Amino acid sequence: MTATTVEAPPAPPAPARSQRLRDPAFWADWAALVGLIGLTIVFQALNSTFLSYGNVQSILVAAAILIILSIGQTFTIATGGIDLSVASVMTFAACAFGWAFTQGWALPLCMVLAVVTGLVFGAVNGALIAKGRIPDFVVTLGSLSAASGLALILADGKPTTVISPFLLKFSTRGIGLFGWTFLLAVVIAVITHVVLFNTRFGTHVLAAGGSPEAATATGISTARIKIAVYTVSGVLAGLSGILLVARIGASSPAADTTMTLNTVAAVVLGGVSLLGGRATIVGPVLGALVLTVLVNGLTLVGVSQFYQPLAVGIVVVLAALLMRFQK
Amino acid sequence: MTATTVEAPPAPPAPARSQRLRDPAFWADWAALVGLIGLTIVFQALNSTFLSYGNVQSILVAAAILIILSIGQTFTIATGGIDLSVASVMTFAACAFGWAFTQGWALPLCMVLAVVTGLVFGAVNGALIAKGRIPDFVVTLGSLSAASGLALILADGKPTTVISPFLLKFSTRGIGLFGWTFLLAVVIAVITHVVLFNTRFGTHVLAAGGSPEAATATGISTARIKIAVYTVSGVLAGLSGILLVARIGASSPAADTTMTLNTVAAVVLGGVSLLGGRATIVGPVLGALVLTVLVNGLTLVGVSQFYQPLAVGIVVVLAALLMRFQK
Amino acid sequence: ACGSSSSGSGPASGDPAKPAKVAAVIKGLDNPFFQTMEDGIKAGASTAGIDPTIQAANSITDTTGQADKLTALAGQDFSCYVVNPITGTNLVQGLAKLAAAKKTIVNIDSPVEEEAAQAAGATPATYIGTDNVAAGRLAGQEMVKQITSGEVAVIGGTSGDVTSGKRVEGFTSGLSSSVKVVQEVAADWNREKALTQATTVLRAHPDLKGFYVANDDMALGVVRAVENAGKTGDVKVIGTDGVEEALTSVKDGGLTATVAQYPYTIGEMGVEACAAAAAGKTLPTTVNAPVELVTQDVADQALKATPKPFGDYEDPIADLLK
Amino acid sequence: MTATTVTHDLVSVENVSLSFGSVRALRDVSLTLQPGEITALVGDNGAGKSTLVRCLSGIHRPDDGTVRFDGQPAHFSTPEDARNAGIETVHQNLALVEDLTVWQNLFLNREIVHGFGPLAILDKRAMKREAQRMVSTLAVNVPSVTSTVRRLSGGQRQAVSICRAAGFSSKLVIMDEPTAALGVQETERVEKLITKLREDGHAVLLISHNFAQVMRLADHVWVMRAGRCVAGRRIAQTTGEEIVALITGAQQS
Amino acid sequence: MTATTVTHDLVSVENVSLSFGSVRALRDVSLTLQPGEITALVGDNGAGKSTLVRCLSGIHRPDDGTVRFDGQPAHFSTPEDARNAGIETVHQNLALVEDLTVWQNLFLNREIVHGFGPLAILDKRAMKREAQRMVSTLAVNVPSVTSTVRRLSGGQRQAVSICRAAGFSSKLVIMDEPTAALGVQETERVEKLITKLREDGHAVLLISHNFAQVMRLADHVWVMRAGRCVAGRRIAQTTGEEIVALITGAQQS
Ligand SMILES: Nc1ncnc2c1ncn2[C@@H]1O[C@H](COP(=O)(O)OP(=O)(O)OP(=O)(O)O)[C@@H](O)[C@H]1O
Ligand SMILES: Nc1ncnc2c1ncn2[C@@H]1O[C@H](COP(=O)(O)OP(=O)(O)OP(=O)(O)O)[C@@H](O)[C@H]1O
Ligand SMILES: [Mg+2]
Ligand SMILES: [Mg+2]
Repeated sequence: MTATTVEAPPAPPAPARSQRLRDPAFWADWAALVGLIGLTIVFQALNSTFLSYGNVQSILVAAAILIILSIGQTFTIATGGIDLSVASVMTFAACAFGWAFTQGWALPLCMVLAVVTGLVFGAVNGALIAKGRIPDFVVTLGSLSAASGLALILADGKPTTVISPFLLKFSTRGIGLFGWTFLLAVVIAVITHVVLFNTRFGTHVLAAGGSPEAATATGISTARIKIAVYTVSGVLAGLSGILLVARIGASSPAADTTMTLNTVAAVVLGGVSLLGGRATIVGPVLGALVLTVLVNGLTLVGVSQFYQPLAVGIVVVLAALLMRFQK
Repeated sequence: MTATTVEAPPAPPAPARSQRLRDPAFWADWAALVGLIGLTIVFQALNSTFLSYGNVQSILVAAAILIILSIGQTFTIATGGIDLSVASVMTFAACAFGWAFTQGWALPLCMVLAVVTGLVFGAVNGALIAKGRIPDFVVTLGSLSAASGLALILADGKPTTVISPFLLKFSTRGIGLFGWTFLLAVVIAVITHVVLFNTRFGTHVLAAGGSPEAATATGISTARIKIAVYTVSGVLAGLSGILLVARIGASSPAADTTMTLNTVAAVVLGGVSLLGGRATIVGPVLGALVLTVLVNGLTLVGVSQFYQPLAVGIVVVLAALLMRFQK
Repeated sequence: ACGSSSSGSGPASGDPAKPAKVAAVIKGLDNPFFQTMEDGIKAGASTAGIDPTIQAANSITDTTGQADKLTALAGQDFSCYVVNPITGTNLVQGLAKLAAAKKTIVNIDSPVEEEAAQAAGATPATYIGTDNVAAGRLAGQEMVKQITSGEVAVIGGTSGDVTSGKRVEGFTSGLSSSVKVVQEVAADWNREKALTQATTVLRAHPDLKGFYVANDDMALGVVRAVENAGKTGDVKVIGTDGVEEALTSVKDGGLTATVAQYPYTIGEMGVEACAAAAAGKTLPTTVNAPVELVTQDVADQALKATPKPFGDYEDPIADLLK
Repeated sequence: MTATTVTHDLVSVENVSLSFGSVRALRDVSLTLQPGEITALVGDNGAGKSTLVRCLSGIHRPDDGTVRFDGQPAHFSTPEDARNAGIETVHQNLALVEDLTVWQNLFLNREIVHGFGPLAILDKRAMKREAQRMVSTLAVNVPSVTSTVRRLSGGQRQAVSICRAAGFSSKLVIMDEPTAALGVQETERVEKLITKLREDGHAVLLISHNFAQVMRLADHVWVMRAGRCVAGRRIAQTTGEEIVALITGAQQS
Repeated sequence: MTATTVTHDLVSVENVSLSFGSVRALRDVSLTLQPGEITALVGDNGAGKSTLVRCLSGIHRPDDGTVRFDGQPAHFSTPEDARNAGIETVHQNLALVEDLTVWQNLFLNREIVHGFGPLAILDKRAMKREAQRMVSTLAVNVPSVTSTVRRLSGGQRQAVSICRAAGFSSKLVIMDEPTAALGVQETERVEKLITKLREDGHAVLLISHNFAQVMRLADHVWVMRAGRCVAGRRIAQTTGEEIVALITGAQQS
């Protein structure tokens, strides 16, 4: 019984290409990319050091943390959730690292502690959301607060200096243009891309986000998926905590609240719908780069600090306007 | 042709009561209320001044701004959107007020300017979302940044002192237990409640949030609704800007970013779904009170600064756990 | 519940035998500066035999939150309130309440704006603190001493923040005509942002000679940026606050200098002022808290003395209590 | 296949085309609807029936071609335009707001109010009463007009949709598979209702996969296949077999 | 009305009740399904048919009563349990994920993978090929298995749902109004498919408002009315009229 009756929709002439062009995800990626290219052209025109080797290198290194956090955020958003606690959990993980370091733990152990801290926080977030049936927004808002508090308590409100030659090298060296931290972010992006599009787990994440009822009806445990994505987000936040410590040579309990909003902005600029069910990894990575380039470029060009927020706002909206071309 | 065949669902014994008990919104309201009562009992037990006349009075006054902003937020969330710019728009409106005040404008004109500022910002938000078809989150994230920038530019980065006997009275006096600002918030709550549940506009807001396709199919212009709700949110932010100036005696361009998250938390704690389509006004008002009582109570009881964020986080999650009883 | 036990904002009030009940409302403890201040308040209180209630804003931009905390405490039975307002006016409501209840108000660190105080009908019994403008000026003068001429950049806190604004204002006023501020950026009091921004600024201005940074936490990030660019020593970094980590860095040759403002002493004096007022003493209207420039040669001394000043300073309030 | 006498047609669709990306959902569709008649539209799944309906009710705009309503070219850019012109539609995907109650859905964008302008207050009592009456005419067991649509079974929802379209005076009522989810009794009632609409002078456009029903009710039938309108027949002059043959393409035009 | 011989029944539902708030959707329902038979479940809108189906497929848990599957008491707490036990369901609301492609939906939670455990990588090629085959057996014009479900017409979606349930070996296939949205040809194909499922030894539970279809396909029919299972008949021993009478309540049990 072959498909003899496929008359209705006239066979699209060049399925592969034209189909990709009709795919919303493609256009959305393209939007972030266009934004990135547009900004690059503008900034390069205004200040020729923008595309200098050194500046590109620093942009990539500066973007690493945001990229990693945004990837974690992508997973939670793909299930229709949101993780408002990423930045605070990162801060807490960094403080845990700092605490262990001052206790004289070996460096690898400190790192493990940071990641485990993130993991535990993420898992608790996920469990409360899935088992407690509390909205994602509220749970992670709560843990935003709780993680900040724990960081303050653990660090006694003071930054802890962490001097380690290894970390210093890790945060300042790399291969050519690409710092180690940026390369780590790229590796994570590649792995998560494969997970999202080439494993059962990834498909189930998208299904649970697209239609929880349908996913449940086919036997997917949406609760387990929720726990898993928040754990992923937590682990990546823990990892970012290590990068943060490496970058500034200290762990500081003062959380950067705008970082969380930036991760969400990166994800959305990357064309991922906040309603869940559709996601890419490339998009959020590009989104994170757009935001980093923006700050770098505005400072490089010497835009006054009062005009910077205005410029950021306008660029974010303009970049998003490109997404209009999405279906 | 009367309903003779209504055999299937056995007539519920006491429709009015039992139906309300099955109504999720009822349970959600109840959750915020239970949270409020629970906190009150705990704090009163720990410190008997909690329920003193003076303290209740200050709680109510302190809650006014958050209540008003949360009401605006409720409208945007009811359409499935979110307004991340409320706090920044409030700040900008306050700066506009301060600027006009130093220019020697009459007080009523300054107030009008603040409200108009909020209105314009809200309308622009709404227009970009509806006409530009950009996700709510991105547009308002952009205008969060833009409004902060404009506030800095307008105020030249410095606070402007606004000392007016009228404003001082407005923010410190009232009728008995109820400060004028709280009474204003209550009046706004009553009006918006009527608008939401007793006008065509309110029904259309809920319809547009619940199912944009269905709303469109019946001829409701979802674009117009979007513009309207963001305008409402903007106007209320502008109004809050006046209250802010009255409260701190100055307009300061440094925005308080946590305020926005608090409005969303208040709305969600009030049992309003972030997916849109369902809303109450009472809920968010109670949610805002819960958050205000929490800060007041923790301060009063003398919980250490480092433990306060932790306590807030835990209480927010616990309060939300009550919402489990929602259907 | 409002205590009527003590009254009068002046020293003439109250029962001299009774120790003061002190409440302190300070700025956000997310910054070590204010933690040290809290320690100072506690230390001062324990010497005076007082058990103080200390509250702080959630962050250094939390103006309304701080106001709420003061109003919450204002209704309670304290005789003396130590306040460190985030802006000159944000505590006006609470102050009005305090004035109505005739409580003693001790203003530390950031001054309450005169107009606001008048509107609230409150007169702080004393103001103890250093002008942030003065602290900034010290940094500016030191910068001139270090580089004599050239380009410098300023890394401020959150845009629009009052403290940051004052320090930067002071810094600029302390510069000579041969030193030019080429760029001013905001790093939101965040070390990582300061690092990122400073890296970019160094790129934009390859000839940059120095950075002034509005607090030490950020300054340490800037030091890292300078290190990463391989310009340690060539680019001077001057911070403000004088926290321990910064003093260590000065000693090790990372940070060029920092302007130490001794929040510890300010806090200590604040409580002592309350005790003095309760004892019926007349407080001086203004007390200048010590400010010291810490450079490498005095870093050791400063580290040893921290959180107290290493040099001598006047303490008129301690004299009152003697 | 153009309209015979333009003056008489209630609706005439002329050479309408519409594509979604590379899917050409409608290709050069032309057909007419007579006033006071029940016209059926039949065709396989994916033939483009619902898409055509959405063009008539203002949800989609044709890429090409014109639609005339009552002799005038109709450019409905929004569903509201179509509704104001007198076209009510029961959509296949129901178009109900799940979180609103039955009565709110019935009166959506047709609310009864006290007072005028922005100060108009909803007359909930009247709407509930009226809704109760509308629902009871269909004999469907809708638990209560104050319950939310989310709680209703598939057939109950369908009934609410039909009530809404039939409950307001209009020149044309379009029903996209109105009885697909309905039980025997309910189907009978809906069929009666459709006949009654015709008696009252309304035109009805009925989409149905149920041939018995089409043969029973309709005056005229149009057949669509793969985005094209391939044939039109008076019911009196055709048979179920012929229509099936037209649908499957076994018989050409 | 309890099961006659427990050992032989594939499914036996015993005194199952379920309420949603004050709506008693199921009241003391008892019925049995025989292996290798097509059993029909009929009843008016809101009679509780879909609710009963959801109890069998693990979405709802009965408040009261027991369900036995293959002789064992079955406590399906999740749809996965039911699927693992061998029950596939075509839900009335379709249960498709709109943003996933047709092949992803067909293989949802049944993905074909290379490798084992957490390192397993999807075999997209195999799934697409297999999906193409599954879809073509139903002769529905699904544009392409790589298009997302969002783009499909009502009938096309229904076809995907049916493919999914029929495509995996199972003991019982439940179909909740599978042909409601389908055209003539497609309905015919689905009916053939149902008969074929029976031939292959699967049991089928069919919910339908189409009596002709029920009489044509089913071996046994159960009638529900207002949450109760009011009668059961062998098709051979009943008539369409009797069933209608049972549904409407004109005839008691
Ligand atoms: N929004 C859309 N985007 C892309 N393609 C669409 C869209 N809506 C419909 N189509 C395609 O257009 C064609 C016609 O769809 P339509 O819904 O009009 O069919 P139909 O005749 O109503 O079928 P059914 O009887 O199954 O309801 C289908 O091939 C469908 O895939
Ligand atoms: N989730 C729910 N919440 C509340 N009530 C519900 C829910 N699901 C179903 N009901 C109610 O249970 C009753 C039975 O619904 P069910 O969907 O089982 O009917 P059905 O027999 O499948 O009808 P149809 O033929 O119209 O699909 C209806 O009165 C319906 O309103
Ligand atoms: Mg259709
Ligand atoms: Mg059903």
